[in-house]
Amino acid sequence: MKGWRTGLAIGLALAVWRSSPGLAEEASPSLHPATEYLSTGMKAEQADLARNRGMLWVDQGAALWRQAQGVAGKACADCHGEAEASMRGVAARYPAVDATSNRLLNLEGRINQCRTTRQQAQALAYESNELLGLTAFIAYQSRGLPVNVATGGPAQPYVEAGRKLWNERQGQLNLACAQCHEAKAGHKLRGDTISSGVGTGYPVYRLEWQGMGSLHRRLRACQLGVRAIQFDQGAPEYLALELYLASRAAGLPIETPALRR
Amino acid sequence: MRPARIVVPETAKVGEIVEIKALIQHPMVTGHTAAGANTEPRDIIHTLTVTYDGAEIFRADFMPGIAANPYVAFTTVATVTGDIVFTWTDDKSEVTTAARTLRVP
Amino acid sequence: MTLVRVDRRQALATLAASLLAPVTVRAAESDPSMKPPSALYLQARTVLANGREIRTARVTLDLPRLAENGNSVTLKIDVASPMTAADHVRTIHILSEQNPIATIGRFHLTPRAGRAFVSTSVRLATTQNVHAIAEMSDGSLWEAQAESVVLIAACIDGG
Amino acid sequence: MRAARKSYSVAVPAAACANKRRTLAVGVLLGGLLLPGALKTAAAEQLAPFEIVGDAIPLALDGLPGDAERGRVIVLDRTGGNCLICHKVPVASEPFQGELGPDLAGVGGRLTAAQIRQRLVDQSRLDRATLMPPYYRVDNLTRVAAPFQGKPVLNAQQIEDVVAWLATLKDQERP
Repeated sequence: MKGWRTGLAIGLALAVWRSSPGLAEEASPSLHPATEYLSTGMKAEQADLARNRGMLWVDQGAALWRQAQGVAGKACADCHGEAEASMRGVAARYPAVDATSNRLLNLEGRINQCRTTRQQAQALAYESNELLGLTAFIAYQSRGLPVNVATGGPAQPYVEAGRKLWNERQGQLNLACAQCHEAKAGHKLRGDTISSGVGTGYPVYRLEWQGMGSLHRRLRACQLGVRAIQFDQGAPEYLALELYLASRAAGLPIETPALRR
Repeated sequence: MRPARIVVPETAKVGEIVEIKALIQHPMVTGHTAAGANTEPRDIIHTLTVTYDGAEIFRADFMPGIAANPYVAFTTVATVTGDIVFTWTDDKSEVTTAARTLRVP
Repeated sequence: MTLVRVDRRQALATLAASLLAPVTVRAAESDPSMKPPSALYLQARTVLANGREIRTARVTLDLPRLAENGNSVTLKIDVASPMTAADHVRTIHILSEQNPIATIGRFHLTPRAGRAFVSTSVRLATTQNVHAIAEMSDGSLWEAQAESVVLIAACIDGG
Repeated sequence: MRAARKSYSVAVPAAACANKRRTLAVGVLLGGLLLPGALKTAAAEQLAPFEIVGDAIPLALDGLPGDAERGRVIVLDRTGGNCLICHKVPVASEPFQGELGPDLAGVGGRLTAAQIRQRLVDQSRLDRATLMPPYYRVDNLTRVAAPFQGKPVLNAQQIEDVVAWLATLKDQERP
């Protein structure tokens, strides 16, 4: 009996270790990337970049990175060079407070800020293939790197606002995010498994959507589920929540483009 | 032209069986819903043909039961250095082609 | 250090719970919700057979027992065939017992494939049997079927 | 069995207190109903008054008789009660039942209809931290989406139907 238990423990330890090679020691051990709640088939599909459909958007982003945009006629690559080098680790630090505007920006916001101020181009619409593509392409450069957002200084009030929203009951069903995604992560909602609320794979290819989508689109789906008023993509509430989610997920690896149910 | 992604080994020996995987961005609109009410007319990729060095090696007829952003994998025997060319055609007669070269030294 | 060990153990317990979960699913699988094959499926099968016998052998259909979302279920089909000019698989048909359209796709192979293999992702409207039927160069038909329990059906938008 | 009962009776005094306030509030709002031109969408006007005694609501909402067969449909329906997202019921034809709430097999043996009614109406009065949504409450909620504003998850008749079906689940055994 004891031998069996030890064997199981070793097997599970290997499973944990193998499935999350980027898991840093400081990561909260009760949090799991949603990938760990996927079937072996979906895990394999996420890992195999020849089958991971999110790569169709990453490719689009790569093409856009090199295309001249806007009145300035500049491509991202004209200032930032090869994304493989210049964008490595960037997504792991977002959302972040922008020093010049003192606003909290996520990756999508940062891309659009660059477009409007540097490229003098129109901001890309949330959930457009272009913005999803560029965001996924940039986040992909941090694949496997640990989430490492700044939570102190100017970021602190945003973290607090996000935490408040996370813990606030809302909607006709009167549920807070934390009630399910903290206390009940890993449990089943009918056939589905409740995740730890870790947004480390976004933008993700979600089977439910049959396409790519942003974290904010996913948050809207959550609010729909509890019958609450949905915020718009890019809303300050979601930005703060995104930062809080990232602060909880500190040390977990970026998985973009992840595959989700 | 839609975003497409073909994965083929860079090189192969003569006679080697190689696996080819491909993806294309397409919503594969079925034209029906669970309730049976038509919302959007059907728009799917209905045909995929693949040639290798000019000769057809694979063809697929897709129906609405093929998942969005269709994925397909199959094998071929490496013969000569040549292009593997994918051609997808949808209900709106939109054609996307993409190619990869298989080098057979 | 001790703290880290305790936390690891908790993480393992959580993971163990998630690993054990599929076992309960399997218990529900002797599936009372399985419906008989649709008339559409039976008709498509009859048209495909065109009077020929369909024998259960030579085909392997690898389909997940549990499909997390019916919008995309990846399957693999292998057929035992020498794939020579004289003896090869001409077409692999995928048929669904419960989808609104029984035929999911047809894949046409040539001896140049080397191996009778195809993989794709399909939509499944509900828990059901899927059939892979191989049509050989001599006109004979061979099949395999597999059941997939669909957690979330295709065509339902949960937002 | 005893343990289950005990966990349900934790916050009874507080619940009884809250009840008095509630009854008053409902009374005031019902008074509003009589005013000419009262808006149909006004929050609590759809709610029947009820009285909590201990951990139970002894009287049927609006005095309506429940229909167990209709209640069964509401429990199983994803767009109705959607109870199976969290609970198991002794219905073998329903795959993938939930596991967050108590198993409802035998609930009719463990609890009276009056106790079941209270747990459906607003379990948070007994257990502040509960995951169980309030199925018959429209006040003190945050950011309710427009289609659901001022409406309980289930109406009085539906609550009574569900109570009626759950009360029939006396057997702990699952089929």
